[in-house]
Amino acid sequence: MIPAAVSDAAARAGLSPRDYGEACRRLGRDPNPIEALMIGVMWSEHCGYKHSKKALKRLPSDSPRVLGGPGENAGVVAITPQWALAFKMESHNHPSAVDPYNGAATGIGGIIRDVLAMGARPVALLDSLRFGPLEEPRSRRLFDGVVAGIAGYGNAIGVPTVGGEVVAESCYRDNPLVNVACLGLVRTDRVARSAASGPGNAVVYAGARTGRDGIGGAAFASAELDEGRHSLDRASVQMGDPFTGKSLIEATLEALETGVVIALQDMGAAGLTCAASEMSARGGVGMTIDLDLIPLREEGMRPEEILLSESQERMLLVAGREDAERVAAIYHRWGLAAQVIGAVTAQPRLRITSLGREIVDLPPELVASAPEYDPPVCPPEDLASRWGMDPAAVAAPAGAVLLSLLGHPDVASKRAVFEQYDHMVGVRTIVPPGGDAAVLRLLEAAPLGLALSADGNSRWCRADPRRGAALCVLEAAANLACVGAEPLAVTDCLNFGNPERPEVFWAFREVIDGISDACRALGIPVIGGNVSFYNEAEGGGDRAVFPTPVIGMVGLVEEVAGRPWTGFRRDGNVVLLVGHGGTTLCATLYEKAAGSAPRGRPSDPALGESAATLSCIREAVRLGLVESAHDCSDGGLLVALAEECVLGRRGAEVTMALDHRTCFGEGPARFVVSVRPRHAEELAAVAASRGVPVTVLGRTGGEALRVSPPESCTCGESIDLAVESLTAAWGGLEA
Amino acid sequence: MIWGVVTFPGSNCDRDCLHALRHALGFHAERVWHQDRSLAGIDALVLPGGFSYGDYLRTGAVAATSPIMEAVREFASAGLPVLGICNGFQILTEARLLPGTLMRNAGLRFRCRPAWVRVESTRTPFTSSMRRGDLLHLPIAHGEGGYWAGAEEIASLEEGGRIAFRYCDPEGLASQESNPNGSAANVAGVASVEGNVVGLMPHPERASEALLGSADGLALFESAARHMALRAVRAPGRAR
Amino acid sequence: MAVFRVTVMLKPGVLDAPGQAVEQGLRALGYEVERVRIGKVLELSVPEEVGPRLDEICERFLANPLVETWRIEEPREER
Amino acid sequence: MAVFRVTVMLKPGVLDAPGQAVEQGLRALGYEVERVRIGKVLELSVPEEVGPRLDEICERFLANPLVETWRIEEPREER
Ligand SMILES: Nc1ncnc2c1ncn2[C@@H]1O[C@H](COP(=O)(O)OP(=O)(O)O)[C@@H](O)[C@H]1O
Ligand SMILES: [Mg+2]
Repeated sequence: MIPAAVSDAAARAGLSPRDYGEACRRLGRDPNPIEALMIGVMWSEHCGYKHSKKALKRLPSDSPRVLGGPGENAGVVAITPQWALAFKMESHNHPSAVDPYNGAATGIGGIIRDVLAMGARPVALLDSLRFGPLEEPRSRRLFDGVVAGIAGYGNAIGVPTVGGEVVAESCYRDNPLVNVACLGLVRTDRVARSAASGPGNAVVYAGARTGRDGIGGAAFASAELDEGRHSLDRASVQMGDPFTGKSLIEATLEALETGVVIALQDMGAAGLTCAASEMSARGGVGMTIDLDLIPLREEGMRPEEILLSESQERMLLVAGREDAERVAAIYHRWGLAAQVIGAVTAQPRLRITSLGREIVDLPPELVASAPEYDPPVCPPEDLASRWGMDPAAVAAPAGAVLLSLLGHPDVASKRAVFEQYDHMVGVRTIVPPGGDAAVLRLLEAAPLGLALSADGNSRWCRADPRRGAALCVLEAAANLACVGAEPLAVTDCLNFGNPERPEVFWAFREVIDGISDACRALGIPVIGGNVSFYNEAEGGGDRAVFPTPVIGMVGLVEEVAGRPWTGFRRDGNVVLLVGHGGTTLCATLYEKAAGSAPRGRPSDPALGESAATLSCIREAVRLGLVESAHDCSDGGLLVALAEECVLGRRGAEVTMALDHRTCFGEGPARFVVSVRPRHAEELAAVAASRGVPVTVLGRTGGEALRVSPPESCTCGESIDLAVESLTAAWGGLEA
Repeated sequence: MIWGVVTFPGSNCDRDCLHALRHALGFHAERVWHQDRSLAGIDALVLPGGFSYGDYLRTGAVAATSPIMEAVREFASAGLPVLGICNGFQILTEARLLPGTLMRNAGLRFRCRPAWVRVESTRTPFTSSMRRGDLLHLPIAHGEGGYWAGAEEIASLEEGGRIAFRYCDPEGLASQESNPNGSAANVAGVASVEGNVVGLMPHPERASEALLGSADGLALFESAARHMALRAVRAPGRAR
Repeated sequence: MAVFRVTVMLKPGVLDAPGQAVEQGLRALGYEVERVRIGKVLELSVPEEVGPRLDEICERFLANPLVETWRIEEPREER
Repeated sequence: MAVFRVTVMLKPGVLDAPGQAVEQGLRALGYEVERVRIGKVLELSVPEEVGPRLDEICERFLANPLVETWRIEEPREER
């Protein structure tokens, strides 16, 4: 029996009685109410990774290039001996569901500052978005609001949004997913850290002033502490200010340039509490902080409000006593607040004073390391029967199916979205959004470039989370291969339902294993990411989102000039299919478009063969053999062919079987490429040396996509569709 | 000659302009801070794009109150070239150094895409090396780029050769469809009475290398450089 | 038709970044100012009988109830 | 300190695209509406003596006289 007083105290702090007991045990006493709130917020799933921490350790995270992996604010990977990239993805699902504009905008702000915290200049963003069916007004409103929020913040702060995804699926109706990633660049000898060190050093607050932002959203439902006074005035959502965010980037990079900043971190979720405890814990030191020195936006803020405020655009820094003023002056010049608020101490205690009274005295380690759970796992009962199902069948001829898939929101042009994003600012964008991966040039290491892609496919993961997750990694790598990029690193966002349900946690573990399988096979480290649980509406069960891992991948392009692009480039080129065959109609877009839930299992990722195919494409691109390349993803081979026609504004004459599985089946690492006739043989040789099958499909040219079955086969009716009609079908999605 | 590029809080194309001027064109270019009060030593000035002061109140309105803008005013009245790009254009109209104003795009959405513009006047330093009717492929990226001026004002701008650029289609026709933002008379850029102050919504600095998809933007900066060189020859005493 | 005036302001505690920028501009121009808050005003010409539904309209569409408050003013006659 | 309220509206002849969008949105939601115009409202807490200069402030900064008109409302006492 838990005494009522204890469970009350636990509930006030948003902790389970068990966690509260754990906190008391570790502390050797009961925390006071403010301390309990701090622990409660830091031990929330969002900040504490209680359910996921152990499982995440299974992900492969090392590679000789990795300069900083999971655990830091963003992963860091060397590109050249002088330059490194920082890369991180994060979810902002719940805030975006509540307030799509502000939720998405602050998601962008937060991920930018995670990358900034590594000392990196943010140079690109990706946004991976999932909503319910877009014909439904509510989903539409969320979609419009989220895109506007990303545009509103990203455009103003001057970081280009160069890629992403938009997926519509009914499981996201009540739980839209907004995952955003940021890429930054930093000199290898200037990678910043978050570990505080050096007793006596100053703790510096910098950026926007602290207001009562987002406090209602944090773990404390403190009717008692709050006396109900502010609740009406107070916004429970955070509002971002990209203008301040931009100045914060410039000032922080300038401050880091002086070389006197010892450590820094964004004040994001759980605000000052999180930054101070994590920075101290990582450095094995303590801090004293005087709340009376915090720059405030509002009068009469209580200590716990200051400690837990999620006001945006703030950083916490550590610098030498005598350097602190210099650092502060840089922020002041940019019109930002900056103030020494405390000092680093050798003793690992976080001691916080307010009005001259000590109100908090906690070991940072305790606050920063939530308990780790080992939740039970159990595969869903119906798994075997689902796997035994045949795919849904559609009666229509292939041509009609093609047109309907091209118009499906998951496939249709995303121009209306990415034109709302400034994808060019920074003069780095060489391959803009609209094809497969985006390519940014490295001004600091010409002619090198970086390719970026964000990919998820929850239909596959719903059917078979392990295979599905591996296939998502392969898809990201395939998008990179289309521009000849060698993968350098993965960051991921794992979006799931309630982890306390054994099927959910089973799927979570399977997804981690699937990502690990594929990343090991391809030799790509997972350098960071984010977990979002509880994406399920009241009632749970089938109200949860499908298991949705989203893979952000960055790769190295050796020479940014002369990349192939997605569209057919000229008439008379040879069109080839490169890759191993294994496709299925199970759990495909074809099935989804037919209104069916995912049935059966997706294709085997065939990691060895897929890796060979990816390497073949990269090599062919590198050798300059390829004029256009596009991977077969949603909708399979025929959709890929049609997209190359649309984007290249020219037709093609193709011979292939026209049964639905050949046309629309999905499988790993398959590419439609077009090459000059004189290069066809060389490409075949590159493929042969890796044991990768190549099939000649036909030739580019004409004003229509004409597909006829080989003479030997009587499967399906020929297709003859004008590029104009394909374009009309594909151009549909208006944001 | 020395170019200056002004950084206001919230400017986000200042580095891109410096990059184009220094690396694509090989010019000497310096940063100018919004709180500076002098432009001594600068021969030609760029007000870059971005969201100065978050575009709050009206685009460019708060930046137009910056200390540097007094110096810009003097610089302009000395006949030296000033180019406002995107937010820089908005700042110049707010400072009333250029006529008209820029309104929300007619479609109410931010638009980032390549556009075609036609050179309408060669009276400005930034177009003096071009020919009327030349077409430039320049990207746009703005949410408030709809040029607005009263009908009489537009007519008088036209008369005075002060419409510098118009949006057009790839054939050079200033059609309704090629107008990306509802600008009056397809105006993409205008000039001051003397012609030395020019503002435009498209981004020449983003079209400064073939690798970026177009190098047409270079012509504006090269033209101004040539103009300054000629000016130095004609009036050596006034060269700076 | 009646013309209703709806004023939408940020809730008191909410960050008003535009207001801050205007304060800065005013000071740069040499005016003394303590604080500026910015909101929206909408003039709606609607049939008289829409009046009672305006609150619902604000809540659903014209304002963001999470961060904004609104005030509906008595209708004037259409000029 | 006194709180002045300044309302800034687009001049009648100037296209009010945001206003039109709101009209459309309202109709899509099934409300009858003839016309919507959107403007800004600024609440300025300034010393009493700034009052007489407010018109000049609007002209110089708070409004764009080319396309906007403004109205200054009587000060209220600072709460
Ligand atoms: N939300 C978005 N933001 C930016 N770009 C997007 C977004 N959604 C899709 N895109 C871009 O549109 C193109 C097509 O997207 P998608 O169909 O998901 O490609 P793929 O199947 O190759 O992964 C890509 O260039 C992608 O980056
Ligand atoms: Mg692709």
